[in-house]
Amino acid sequence: MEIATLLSVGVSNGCLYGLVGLGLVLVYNAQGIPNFAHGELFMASAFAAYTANILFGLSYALSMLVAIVFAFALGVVVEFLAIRPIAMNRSLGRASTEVAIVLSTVGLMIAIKGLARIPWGDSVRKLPAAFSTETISVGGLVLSTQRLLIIVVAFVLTIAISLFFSKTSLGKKMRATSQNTAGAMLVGINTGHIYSATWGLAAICGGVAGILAAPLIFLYPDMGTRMLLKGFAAACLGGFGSVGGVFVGGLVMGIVEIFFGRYLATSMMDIFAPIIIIVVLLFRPQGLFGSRSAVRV
Amino acid sequence: MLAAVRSNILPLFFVLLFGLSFTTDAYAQYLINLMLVYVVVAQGLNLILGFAGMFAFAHGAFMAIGAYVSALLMNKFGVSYLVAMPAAGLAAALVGCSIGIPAIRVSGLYLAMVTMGFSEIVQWILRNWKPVTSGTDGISVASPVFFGVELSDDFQTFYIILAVCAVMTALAQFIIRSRLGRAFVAIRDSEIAAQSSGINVARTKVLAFAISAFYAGVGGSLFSLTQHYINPDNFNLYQTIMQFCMVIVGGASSLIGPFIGATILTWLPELLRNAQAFQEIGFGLLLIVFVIFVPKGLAGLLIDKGILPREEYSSRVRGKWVVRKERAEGSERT
Amino acid sequence: MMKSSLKLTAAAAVAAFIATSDIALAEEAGLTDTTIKIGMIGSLTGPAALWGWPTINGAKMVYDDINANGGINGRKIELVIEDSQCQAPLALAAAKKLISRDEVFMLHGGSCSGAILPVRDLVLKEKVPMMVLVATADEIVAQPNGYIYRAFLPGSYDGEIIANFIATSPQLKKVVVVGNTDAVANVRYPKLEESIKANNLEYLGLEPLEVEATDATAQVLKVKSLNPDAVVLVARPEASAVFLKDAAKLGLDVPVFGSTLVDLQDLLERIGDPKPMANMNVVSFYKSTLTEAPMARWVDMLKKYYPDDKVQAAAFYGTSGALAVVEALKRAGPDLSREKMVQALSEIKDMDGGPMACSVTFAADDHEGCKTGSIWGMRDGNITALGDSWK
Amino acid sequence: MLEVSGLEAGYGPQLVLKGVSMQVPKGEIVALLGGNGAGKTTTLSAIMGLISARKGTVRFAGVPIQSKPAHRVFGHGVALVPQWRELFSEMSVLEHLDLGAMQRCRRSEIGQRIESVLEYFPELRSHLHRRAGALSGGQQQMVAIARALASEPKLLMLDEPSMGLAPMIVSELGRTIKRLNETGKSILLVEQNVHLALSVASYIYIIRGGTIVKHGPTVAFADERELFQSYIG
Amino acid sequence: MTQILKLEGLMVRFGGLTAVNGVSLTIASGEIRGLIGPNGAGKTTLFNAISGLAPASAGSVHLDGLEITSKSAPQRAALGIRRTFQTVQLVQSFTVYENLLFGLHTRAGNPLTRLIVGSYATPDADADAIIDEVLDYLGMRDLKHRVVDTLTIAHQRYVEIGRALVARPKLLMLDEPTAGLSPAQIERLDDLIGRLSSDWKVSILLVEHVIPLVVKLCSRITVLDRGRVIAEGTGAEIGQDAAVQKAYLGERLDA
Repeated sequence: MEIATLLSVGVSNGCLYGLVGLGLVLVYNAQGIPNFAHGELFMASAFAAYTANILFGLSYALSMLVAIVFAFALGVVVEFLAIRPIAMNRSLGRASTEVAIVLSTVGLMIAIKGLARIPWGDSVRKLPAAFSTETISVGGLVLSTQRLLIIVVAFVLTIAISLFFSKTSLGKKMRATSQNTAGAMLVGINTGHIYSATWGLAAICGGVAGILAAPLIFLYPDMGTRMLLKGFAAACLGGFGSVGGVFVGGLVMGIVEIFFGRYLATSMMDIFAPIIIIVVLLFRPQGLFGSRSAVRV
Repeated sequence: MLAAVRSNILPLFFVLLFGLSFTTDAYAQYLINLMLVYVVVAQGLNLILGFAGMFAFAHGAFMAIGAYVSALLMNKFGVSYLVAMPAAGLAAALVGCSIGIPAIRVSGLYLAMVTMGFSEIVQWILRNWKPVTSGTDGISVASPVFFGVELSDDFQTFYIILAVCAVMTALAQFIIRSRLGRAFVAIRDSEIAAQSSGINVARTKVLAFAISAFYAGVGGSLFSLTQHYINPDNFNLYQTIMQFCMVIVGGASSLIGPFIGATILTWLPELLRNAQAFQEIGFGLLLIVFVIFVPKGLAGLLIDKGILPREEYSSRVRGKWVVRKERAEGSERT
Repeated sequence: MMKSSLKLTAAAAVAAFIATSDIALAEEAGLTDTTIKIGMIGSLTGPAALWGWPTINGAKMVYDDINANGGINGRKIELVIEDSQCQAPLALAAAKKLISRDEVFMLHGGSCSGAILPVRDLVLKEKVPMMVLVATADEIVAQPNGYIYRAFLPGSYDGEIIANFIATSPQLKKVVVVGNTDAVANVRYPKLEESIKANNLEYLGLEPLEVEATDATAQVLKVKSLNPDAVVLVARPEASAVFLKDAAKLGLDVPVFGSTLVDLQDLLERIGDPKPMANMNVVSFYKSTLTEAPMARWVDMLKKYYPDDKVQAAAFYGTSGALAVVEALKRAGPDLSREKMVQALSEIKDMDGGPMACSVTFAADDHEGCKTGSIWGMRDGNITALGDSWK
Repeated sequence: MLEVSGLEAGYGPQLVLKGVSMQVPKGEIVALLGGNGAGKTTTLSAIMGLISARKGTVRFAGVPIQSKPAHRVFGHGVALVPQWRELFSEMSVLEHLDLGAMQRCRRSEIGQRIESVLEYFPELRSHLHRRAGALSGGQQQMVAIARALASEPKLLMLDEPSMGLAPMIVSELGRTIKRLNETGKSILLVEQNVHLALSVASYIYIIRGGTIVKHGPTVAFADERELFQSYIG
Repeated sequence: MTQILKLEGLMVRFGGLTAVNGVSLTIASGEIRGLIGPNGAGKTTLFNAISGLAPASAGSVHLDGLEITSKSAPQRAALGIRRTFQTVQLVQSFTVYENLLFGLHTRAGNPLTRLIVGSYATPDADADAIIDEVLDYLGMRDLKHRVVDTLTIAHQRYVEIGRALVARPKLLMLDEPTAGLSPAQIERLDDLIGRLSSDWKVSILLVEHVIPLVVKLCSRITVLDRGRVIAEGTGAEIGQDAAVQKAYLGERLDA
């Protein structure tokens, strides 16, 4: 029973990590950079949901929708204002362009956080859960409805994104662009638009995680930093590769972390993500499942 | 006269600061000290980021190692500050090596993530290894004693900090003008050309890590002098980001850059004490605006405009004014 | 465009240098015939801003009230408020600015222990009287110390009070501690562990809980497996709520004792469900809950001067300090000096702590003015006073 | 169809094309020949908009396209099969065709387009669902050409399509190029296999050092020996 | 005549691709050897294999009688193999002088400091004399303190050659030195390369696509196609060689 409980919580945490990691991977595959502002997209979306739900009194579902649209828009705007001007600057070499973009995401990370503090910095806020019954009991196993929602939404979203990449034309264009930018231009793809769309979609992944997590945790401007690390760890485990790989990476991360905490030392839970990042990147950069050749080291 | 000022701007800056120390109050003196400490750390970051082109995201952690090692040596073993400070630098350099050796296997942006993970682990150790670091309670740092005189206030520590900053600046200049400094730039601009000219890339990268960490370690030790008390929060991600801002705003791959960056980023928040709410946003936007519009930083801008002389990368050329605006005249000659 | 902004920056830098080079020395700093200048330091922005303005205003309202009623011995209190962002370098800069630039008479500040600790040395060296605002680390006020005072419950006493209280229930033998491992929580552990052992209770260890924890399943299950009789929860409100919810869900059914980091009323609002709170008890600074009569005066005062501020637990943490400052200023008389102020502070005995449960008593060699707290518990869904102090 | 005049382009400080002028008439196959580093690939890149022209004009069907980015040039009906193929290694053959078609036709027509392209490359039919990265060199070249064809371009530019292919496949390639031309497509062929170029093209341009040094109808280049000399010399 | 460079059965594979497939080649001291071949023949990979940037999968490399197959690129550079690159690889923000100092990186200094920090700590003493000599030779003395990115491509190529020359290499490898130059510039460079080997007592391996230049400069030419040596001989011999013609013009088609 205890193991089942741990598993259910680990899986739902892992789903959140996977979603955050997925957003990181999308941007990484498109532009070759880790997005340090990703945690802030997570935070901003949670606050967008809060605003819609509490301040404008919209229903949870509707607030979620508003927040997703907001996340997408934020991703696109951020790409347009802070990333594209650098990516388009041909006078820098490839390496310095990447460094400049990373620094720009670092700048975004603190700027967005600072921006969020103006309306939200004075106290900790809470978003009510999607369902009024907080827990249900299945054969003695007590499950939180919000956690079930997280698992369901994360699974659905991961599958939807996989389908999006394999079935829709925009998805195919995004894959094409991340695999071969020159090739993408040669089939008439406007790669600039694709980068915008990638950032938008990445923001949605982070945003959905933020919205789902919001009722479980409390909302405050610094809530994104911790998620960023966990998302990085999930992405590393997944090898910065496929959508499914990252999702599984997140699950592994969530499950191992909680069992580690329960049976070894709870104090290790804080440090688990950075250890995973270091160990995986140094000793198995292709992740748990990837093949060596697919790695962009 | 003006040319002499321009080409000796750093020595003049030190002289100016020295002079100011006779007229300032404790508040200004403290900020000058802090600024000089940040100059040392930013120089270290600049060596690895600006000159060697490696994205190390761990200078807060290296500072922490320096600060704690020197504080513990002084508090627990009664070691003189004169010994503790270089020891702090060496300890940081050693850790820098040990993270640098495996980390050179991953390039560019993976390195950023590995080093960021490393900083988190250092933070965790500082918080949890209580018998040694006292955890979040922090440790207070004794004032250094030289020949029986305790240097406790900012006016007294200023002389140590100024001297160390000057020495470290001279050392940075020496490095930049030596084969090692040129090797840094070579691996930044073209690894294959570097290798083909006989430069051992792996060893150069590890050295860059070690030297950079050494600067951060010494900086951390000096930092503990300005604070008299250190705790893990002093060396968190925010500290690392501050250092990045200083290097980028001041000018990466320029010796003067860290001075400009540290000056601005130490004084600006103080001047804007009344507009506190916007400080974080300000830092963030400053970083973005600089990477987009002034990628070479203020020092790069001043050099490109011919206001400051180009910095030399060799010790044999003295007083040669190589101004970048020469591009205009007859570069198409063949 | 670029050029002009460059010039502007250069000008600003030069201005900063020039501005810093003026020097002046007054007879007794910060005093005129009609004003007393007091410097306040708090974390007004940044991650710890939650503890910034609310606590500052809780102290400030006392000064406002005094000024509105004619001041002290003909002098009105003038405040200079500086931000520390909960960062040591900035707190130190703020203190130096207040002392050497603004030349304040005394300081009333500190909302983060880590940030304000470096200020201690400075204050003692400059011989500036200082009242601690809300920082709880024992070291700030520890002896030897001629100038720094605190008029509310210091962090370490929390633990002692909780341990003593647990010991009054003979059926509670084994105690486990769950808590954050940040600075605010850490200052409470050593004394807590010591007191648990001193009361012949069995100490089962500390289970860390992340400040930003999204769930506490691992901790709750671990605690359950240790089979304790009581849990001491030293965590911030967010993490405390997470733990309590998971504890209720996973059937951890033992009394939980919270520290002054949380407030029962506030927790109840956060969790929104009395069930997980059923076993919860909390040490509090205050005489009563915010809605009861003993606090009414202070709640009204806050509403009068800061109508926009939320009436929350943190709002009155700084109040008793301000009351002690005012009392000492009165006693020190019109011929005021820093030494007289310190003298007057040391002579305060059994002063009403205002909103605080304790009465404030200082001595020349003991600057912790407040040593008692109250314990509150949920009884039948209501917040109930369980007693004053188990010191 | 395509008129290039006085085109100058290069990379960074290097000027590679120093004034290239050439034309591809509608429905013709024109070959651009030259030694290594003569500027053939750069010419195609500049026409396609992958690198920006510094001077000169490129007109396609009368419309100036020299300052347009690649995806806009593609929209006008110009497709380039690059030397290094630039396939999406993790995507299937079908997806390549899909991507090639989708920017220039309605959704409902894609299937039909793919079908018509596959008529030229029946071999690809059995590999439609394989990853492009797993195909042989010849098959990859087919995918690259088929991807370009799926957009039904008015002008098809081929950059050394025979490179790395076995002789038999090169002959096959020649036949395919001819068949494409018979359907009315204009083709600009950059080739190092001079025999292939001679066998299909109606007009030849020879480029050396970034300028066109010789051009004329294919018959004028009948003597291979002489061609070789002018080519490498 | 001694052999400066000897390759035996050299192979370089990347994954499944064999870029250099069993190349054997000897270059005599003082010789200027031409290396030509169509695109993708493996010329640059062969250069990388000789200079140590691409590890050999099989075969051996000897420099001046010493086996260097397993030595790293910096070690080979120290032993006297220097090269230039197809796209100029200079530090663009450095002056000509500073770029030339790279060439002296491996120069022996104090053995003790060498032991501790490798060659880094060796002072640049008497570097000026060597650099001035090279710059005078290249006719670039007046550009000594110019920043490289203000120079023409032609001058940048001279700087690359100068960077190699200051080390007084045994073997100098030039990778398409005329790429992107005007005919007048090519002529001047051509003249320089012709003098280099005797003036600096260095053997030269020259990859070029301007074939007449190769024919003019090199007594012997090696032709590479698909990673193999398909012909070796004088310019005239190469010009008559059917295999070479086939490599350049392609297979005759059967259709």
